[in-house]
Amino acid sequence: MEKNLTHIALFAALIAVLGLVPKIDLASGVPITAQSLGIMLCGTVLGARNGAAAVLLFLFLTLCGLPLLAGGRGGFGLLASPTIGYLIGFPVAAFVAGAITTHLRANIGLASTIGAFLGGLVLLNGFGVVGMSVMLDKTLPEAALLAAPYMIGDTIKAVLAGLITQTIAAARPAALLSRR
Amino acid sequence: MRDAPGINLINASVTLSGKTILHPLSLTLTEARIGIIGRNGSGKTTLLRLIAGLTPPSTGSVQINGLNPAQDRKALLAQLGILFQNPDHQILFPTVEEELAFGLIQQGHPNPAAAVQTLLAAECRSHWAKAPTHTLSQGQRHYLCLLAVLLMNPGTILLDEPFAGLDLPTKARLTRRLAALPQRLITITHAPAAVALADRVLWLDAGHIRADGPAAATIKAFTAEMARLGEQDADTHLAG
Amino acid sequence: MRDAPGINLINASVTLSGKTILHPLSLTLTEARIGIIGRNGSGKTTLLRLIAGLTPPSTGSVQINGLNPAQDRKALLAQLGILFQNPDHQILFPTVEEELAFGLIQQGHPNPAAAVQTLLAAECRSHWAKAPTHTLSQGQRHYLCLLAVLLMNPGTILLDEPFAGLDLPTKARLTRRLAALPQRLITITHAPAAVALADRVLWLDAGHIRADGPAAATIKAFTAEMARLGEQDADTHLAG
Amino acid sequence: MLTLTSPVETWAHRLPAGAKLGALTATTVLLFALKSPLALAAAATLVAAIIATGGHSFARASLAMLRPLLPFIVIVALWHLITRAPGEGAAIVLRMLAAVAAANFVTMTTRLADMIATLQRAARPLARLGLNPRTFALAIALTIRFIPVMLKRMTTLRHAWRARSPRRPGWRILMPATLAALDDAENTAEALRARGGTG
Ligand SMILES: Nc1ncnc2c1ncn2[C@@H]1O[C@H](COP(=O)(O)OP(=O)(O)OP(=O)(O)O)[C@@H](O)[C@H]1O
Ligand SMILES: Nc1ncnc2c1ncn2[C@@H]1O[C@H](COP(=O)(O)OP(=O)(O)OP(=O)(O)O)[C@@H](O)[C@H]1O
Ligand SMILES: O=C(O)CCCC[C@@H]1SC[C@@H]2NC(=O)N[C@@H]21
Ligand SMILES: [Mg+2]
Ligand SMILES: [Mg+2]
Repeated sequence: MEKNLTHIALFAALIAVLGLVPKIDLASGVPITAQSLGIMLCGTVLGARNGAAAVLLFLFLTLCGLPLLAGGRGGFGLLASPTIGYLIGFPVAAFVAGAITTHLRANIGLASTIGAFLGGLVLLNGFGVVGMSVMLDKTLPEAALLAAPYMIGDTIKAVLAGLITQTIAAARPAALLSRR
Repeated sequence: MRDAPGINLINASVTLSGKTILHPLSLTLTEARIGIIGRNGSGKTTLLRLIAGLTPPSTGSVQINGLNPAQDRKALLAQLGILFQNPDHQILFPTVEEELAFGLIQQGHPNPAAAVQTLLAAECRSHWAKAPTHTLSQGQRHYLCLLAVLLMNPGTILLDEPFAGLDLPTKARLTRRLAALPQRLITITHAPAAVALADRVLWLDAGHIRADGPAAATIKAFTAEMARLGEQDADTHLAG
Repeated sequence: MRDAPGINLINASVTLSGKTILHPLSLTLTEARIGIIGRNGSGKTTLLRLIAGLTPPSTGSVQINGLNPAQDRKALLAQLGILFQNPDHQILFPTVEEELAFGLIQQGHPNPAAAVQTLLAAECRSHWAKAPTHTLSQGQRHYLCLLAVLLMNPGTILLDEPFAGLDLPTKARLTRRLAALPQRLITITHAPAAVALADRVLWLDAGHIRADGPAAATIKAFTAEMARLGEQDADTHLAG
Repeated sequence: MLTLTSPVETWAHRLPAGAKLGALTATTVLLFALKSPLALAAAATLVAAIIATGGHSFARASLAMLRPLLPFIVIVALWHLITRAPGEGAAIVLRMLAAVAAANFVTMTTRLADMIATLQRAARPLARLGLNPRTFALAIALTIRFIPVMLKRMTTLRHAWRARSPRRPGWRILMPATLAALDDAENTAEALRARGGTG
């Protein structure tokens, strides 16, 4: 119980810390950010429920006014901004990445890479595209065009998430809540 | 001044989060055995980090054998080794042998694995090689950090509370071993007994040098003051 | 047996990663001042964790005043406080006052904030209240942890190397303060001087109780053995 | 920790957080109901006027917080100029600006502790779903503590690396940092158990 709580808090903090890695601004206004790596890790390391809880905790603090999103952003304005689709997708992506890591019958490195890829890349960008299409009043294919540039970076992040999860499985098996 | 041997601080001070932790210090440290004593929070660790180039001076400058420790990392590696106060702040790798081999690999040692094995065998701790570092006891981790520093054989070794967590036999053995080393040793401690045999002892008090001289004199003054403070029920001045 | 006062270990052992760290122990601890001494890696911290219910016994059982420490956390709160060996492993909160208040809030104290202020004022450290815990020096953090435990006023206090990082005046003051406490104190240390005044001292050696009795006798035997080992150049047996 | 609350005290700082959040919700619903560019322009002007009551430096800080929207505005403007529907484009941009600026106004005039307390109260019905308010408060405090702890941990590990290596660790610090962070969480869990646990 205590362990779930501290690990959830730790990973919420991890997403915030990854927000300090300088982001790259694209013309679309949605940055390329290391924070989506944090979202993936929440799922692959903590599992579906705890991973989603960590992301929700992070979002709660951000909305409350802590400048924890990449570039030092935060506050209620985010709810009306075009990246809202991504923000809504964050906890769902972590949940799915975690569920796949837990239930896929493969070695941990592979399972978590697949989980990170499907949850943190496919699903998350899906949410993001829908969000942009609603907020900017564009059709889905038009909005999808805006999300295309993230694919390369997100693929690298999914592989990295798999590697880190595998390292944890080897060096601190007890900390891998997604596989217990 | 440029190529002066030893450690030179020229008006060096450290300010962190707006608080001056070390007031401008000018020091030339050339003795073989140097002790730095002081109370908790007096700035001992900050001074070590300043000397090691890990905290840049807010004013003034620091030189180790004429080198700038913050910049010439590569040249410095052969000159300066550090034992950190908290083993958790020093250990980088999951197993003992990786931790010990790391410094040797960085120095370009021809056969790090063999050197590590030899060391562990000499310490009767060959069974440690594959042990996970995070399951070692606190004292064991501390000792591991010390072995890692000694293995790299640097010209000057900075030791931050080297004996704090070690048991008596290990401490006795280590004291003999350190005494036999040809290197310059700078030992930081709040327990003056650990530096009783030093050539020179500095007493750091709230970021100032309060005394600097032969071990016997500095330690005597320090111990008297500590005993006086210990009599009181609480700090009357605002320590830390 | 169920409601026996004091700490009862009944054939309790601890095995971690396939290695037996503590061999089956049967102990009844009821004295007011108890010391546990032993070398690095002898299992002192593991014994503390076992008593505190943080590590479950692999065999046998543990009872604190008739309670199972692994389960009745809330009930245990009034009975048992722990000072961890490494302050970084104990501090939970971003600021000093939050850290101190937490235990009181857990105990349902009516006015934690006021109690914290009173304590800090009595310690002449009111200026610590808003200080971020991570900027305190190591010794200062250690002291903070101790204050947090004392504030909760538990019936038994387990202290793991309480003096290891503290300077002499703080140590002297703390020793007086601890001596005056009505509670049961169990002090774990590798430095026998710290428990010279205890009613009972146990010597832990490689997971076994090697001696158990009045302080003077145990400490004498321990010190002699430590001196003997210190003469040797390395451990001949496989310590830890 | 730095928050987005403005150090410039305005009248709105003294209003209760709950009232401000209620007003913000109503404003946002209204903004999304409005379709005409003219009505939206009026609404945006009103929001700007409210922000202006905070004074010069407050208004400049508000403006700075809108900067991340700039790329979106450029894209929408270009798009609607190409498709020859400038009215629709103006409506989208004005709605976005007004809604975000109004929300930022609430954030900037509410202290973090008040905001957390208010939202926690609003979330109280969730207790029935198993979200214990005390556990939630603890999780928030722990997260806020872990951020500097993790940063400091990265620094100490980087220093540990530099003390024994001529090269900077770069990404290689990630592995020891991850493991150290997990150890920190593990130790924190025990410290928590030692002081009565959660709940
Ligand atoms: N980043 C920081 N910001 C503010 N104050 C700091 C920071 N780092 C250290 N300090 C303060 O600087 C003072 C000196 O700290 P330092 O760690 O050098 O003490 P020390 O002499 O090594 O003490 P100890 O014997 O307890 O290890 C302390 O009062 C500490 O609170
Ligand atoms: N999880 C674990 N897995 C394997 N071995 C462990 C584990 N935890 C502790 N140990 C081993 O158990 C032994 C006892 O450790 P413990 O921390 O109890 O020692 P200690 O007496 O407190 O030592 P110190 O004085 O150095 O603090 C050590 O040899 C340690 O390596
Ligand atoms: O900071 C925000 O407001 C949300 C940014 C979301 C960025 C998304 S996450 C998935 C995709 N990959 C990236 O690198 N950026 C986008
Ligand atoms: Mg120090
Ligand atoms: Mg121990």
